[in-house]
This record gives sequence, structure tokens and C-alpha cells, in this order.
Amino acid sequence: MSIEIIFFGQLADKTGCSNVVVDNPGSIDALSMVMKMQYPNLATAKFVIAVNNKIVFDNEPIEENAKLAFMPPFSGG
Amino acid sequence: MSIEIIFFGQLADKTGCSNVVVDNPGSIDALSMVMKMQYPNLATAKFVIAVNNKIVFDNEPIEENAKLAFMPPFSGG
Amino acid sequence: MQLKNIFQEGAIAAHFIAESIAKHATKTEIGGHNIFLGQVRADDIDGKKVTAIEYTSHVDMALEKMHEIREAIFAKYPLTCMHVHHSLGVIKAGEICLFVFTSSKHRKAAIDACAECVERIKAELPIWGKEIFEGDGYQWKVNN
Amino acid sequence: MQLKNIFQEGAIAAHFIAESIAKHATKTEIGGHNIFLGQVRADDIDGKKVTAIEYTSHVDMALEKMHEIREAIFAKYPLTCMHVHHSLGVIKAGEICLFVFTSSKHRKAAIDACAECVERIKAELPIWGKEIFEGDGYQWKVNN
Repeated sequence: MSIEIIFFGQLADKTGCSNVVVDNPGSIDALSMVMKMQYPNLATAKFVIAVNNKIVFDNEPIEENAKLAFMPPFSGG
Repeated sequence: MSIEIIFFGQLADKTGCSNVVVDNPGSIDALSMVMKMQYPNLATAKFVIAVNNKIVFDNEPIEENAKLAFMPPFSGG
Repeated sequence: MQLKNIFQEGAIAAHFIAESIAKHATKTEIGGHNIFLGQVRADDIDGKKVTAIEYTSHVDMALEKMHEIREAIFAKYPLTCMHVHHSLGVIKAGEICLFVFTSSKHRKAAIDACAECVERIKAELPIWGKEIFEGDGYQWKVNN
Repeated sequence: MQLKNIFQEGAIAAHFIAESIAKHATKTEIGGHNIFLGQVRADDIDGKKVTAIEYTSHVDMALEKMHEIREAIFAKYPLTCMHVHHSLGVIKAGEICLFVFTSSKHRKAAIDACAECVERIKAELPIWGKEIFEGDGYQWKVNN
């Protein structure tokens, strides 16, 4: 199963793309590792990951069809 | 010397006039007493007195040409 | 000393507020504005409905006091500007009678200064509101 | 669930704010409105001047979060209403990019709810501002 990941704000600058499709690595920690290997600039970036519009705080498993978002610190307003 | 006193807000309802000219009784306490005698409804009213646009907190003497104002609690805004 | 006049006869119009906001577009050092608007409530008092408030003031004393409040607030907060407008005369329920507008580089100063200014206006300016009932009668407004 | 949209393309116009205010004239149970406006600052950063901020958002997530914030604020404060508008796209220095508008019977609820809402919007909504420099270049905005 492949999943789609969207990079927001300065993370898209760092990855050079706003979204990418990868094989589901099964968990948040595994995904984070895979992405940092694929995009070395992410290794030093601050970000949180949201699954289906909710920020994840733990190493959750990633379900099929999950909507993944990598988000840098917010700066609205 | 006579002085002029202006009654604001509900105090004008209580005195039945918005201003009055009286002989200067010499001090704030004396003026307050004279006014309460002249307008008995003032005796139970809450008010402060301003001399030349400043609220007085003590029994000051009243100077010639002083501008006296009797003011009920403020309710602007 | 020329004191800034805060009083206007009648209600404060929404387009007047819009014009005040628009004037600040050239002040590009501003990052946040805070606005407080007082609106006349159609309170129900023992079955009588308030249809309007008639405001009167000891005007020259109020302007002197407002000047003092302005100086104190500018001394306390890093504001870019502050504007205050208060109605006199009969203001109908639903109309705006008070407009306080503060601006600053960072939001906190504008927000805190506006709230403090509103409290001081209500507590310290010699202004009186007469709540006029539907049909007949009135009572004098009391600030809380 | 139909979520309220808070986003609009481009700056928030002063006349839009005026229309929002005017719409509340029929709500005669309101005694106080509080408005916060965020304005784009022409900051000087190491000699480079910010001419605009380009806002992007994770829109559907932001709307869900805003709904949650709205529910929490209505549960906490006795508000009559609350309106939030945030710009997306390029907003020039001096233009308004955020409009938060709260109303209540007594002023304190509107004032406190507005300040809290602004803080939560800045901290919790997935929105990003890209500060565009005069001539060339940009940097990503950081909220304080």
C-alpha cells in the first residue's frame, strides 16, 4: 500500500516538492526515518506530523488511506 | 461673591434645575450643606463635586470664579 | 493646550469605523489593532424595554480626563496610536456609542491598552446615560 | 459536518469589517464587541524590507481545529457571536490578514474571548506565512 505525504511551508522548500507518494512504512517513526533519509534537509528541520488532520504525538501505526502531513511551526495571523 | 453650580445627570432631576447661582459659602463642606438644605433630594443622592474640572476629595476653600459641578456616578460607554 | 475631542453627536457609524481602520494602512509598522465597540442594549427592566440611551457629559472635564488617561496609557504601553470616540445625545438600541481603537507593533500592547482604556473611560469620564423606556419613562444607567 | 470557512483569498477589506459590524445592529442583546485585526508589517530584516506575506494553510485541518477552538471558547465565555477571517495568498504590508470579532452582553466576555481566540489561532492553526522581501528573497515567518 502506498501513502501520500504533503509537505507544508518551509518543509516543501527543504524537500523540493509539496507532496510525495511512498510505500507505507507502517508507523510514524518509520515514516519519519524514511523521509529523513530521502530528504536529508528534513533531518535538521522542526516539524510535526498530522494523520487525518490530527497531530500525532506517539508512534502510531499508519492505516491504509491515511492522509499524512508534515508541518513546520505555525505562523498564521 | 456668587458662584455657579452645575448639576449633572440624575442630580438635575433631583434639584429640578441644571444650574444655580448662590453666594459663595467659602468651602466645599459648607456648599454641600447649603445645597442639601436648598434641595432636600440631594441629601440621599450619591455625588462628587468637581472644582474647575477636578474632583475634590477634601474640604477645600472655594476660590472666586471657581467652576462647580455636582456629579452623580458616571455611566459612560 | 488643545485637547482632542472624543465626542460626537449621535451614533458611531460602521463606515466611520471602516475609514479609521483604512487610514492605518500607510502605518506599516503596525502589526495589530484592537477595537472595542460599545453597543446600546435593548434591556428589559421590570417589563419595560430600553429603546435608547441619551448621553450627556461634563464635556470639558471629560476631555481633560481623557487626555490624562491617554498620556498614562501611552506611557505604559508601546502603542503606535489610540483613538477614542463617544456619542452624545440619543443613541438607539443596536447603535454604537463607544469606539476605542488601539494599534501597536506587536499585538499584546494594543489588546491590553484597549481593555484598560475602556475600563478607565467607564470609571473615570464624567458621562451619564439615561435609559429611555419604550412608551414612557426612563432610568439612569449604572456602570458595573 | 459542515465546517465554517474562515479563509478568504487576499486581504480583508475595511468595508467588509464595517458590514460585519453593521449586521449586528439587529442583535440588541449585545452590549460590547471586541475586534482584533492583524496587519502585515513592513519589517526590516538585516536591511531587507518585507513587502508582503504569502499565507498558505493545511486548510481542512485548520477548519477542523478552528471548529474545536470555537466550541471551547463558546463553552468558556457567554458570547453572543464570534467571527473569524484569515487571508490566504499574498497580503501586502499595511493590509489586514486576520479579523477576529466577538460580541457579548457585557464587555468582559467579548474582550477576553477575543484575546484568547487570537492566541489560539496563532498557536494552533496550521497556517504559514512567507515574508517576501523587496526585490528578491523571502524568509518564513515565526510567531512569538
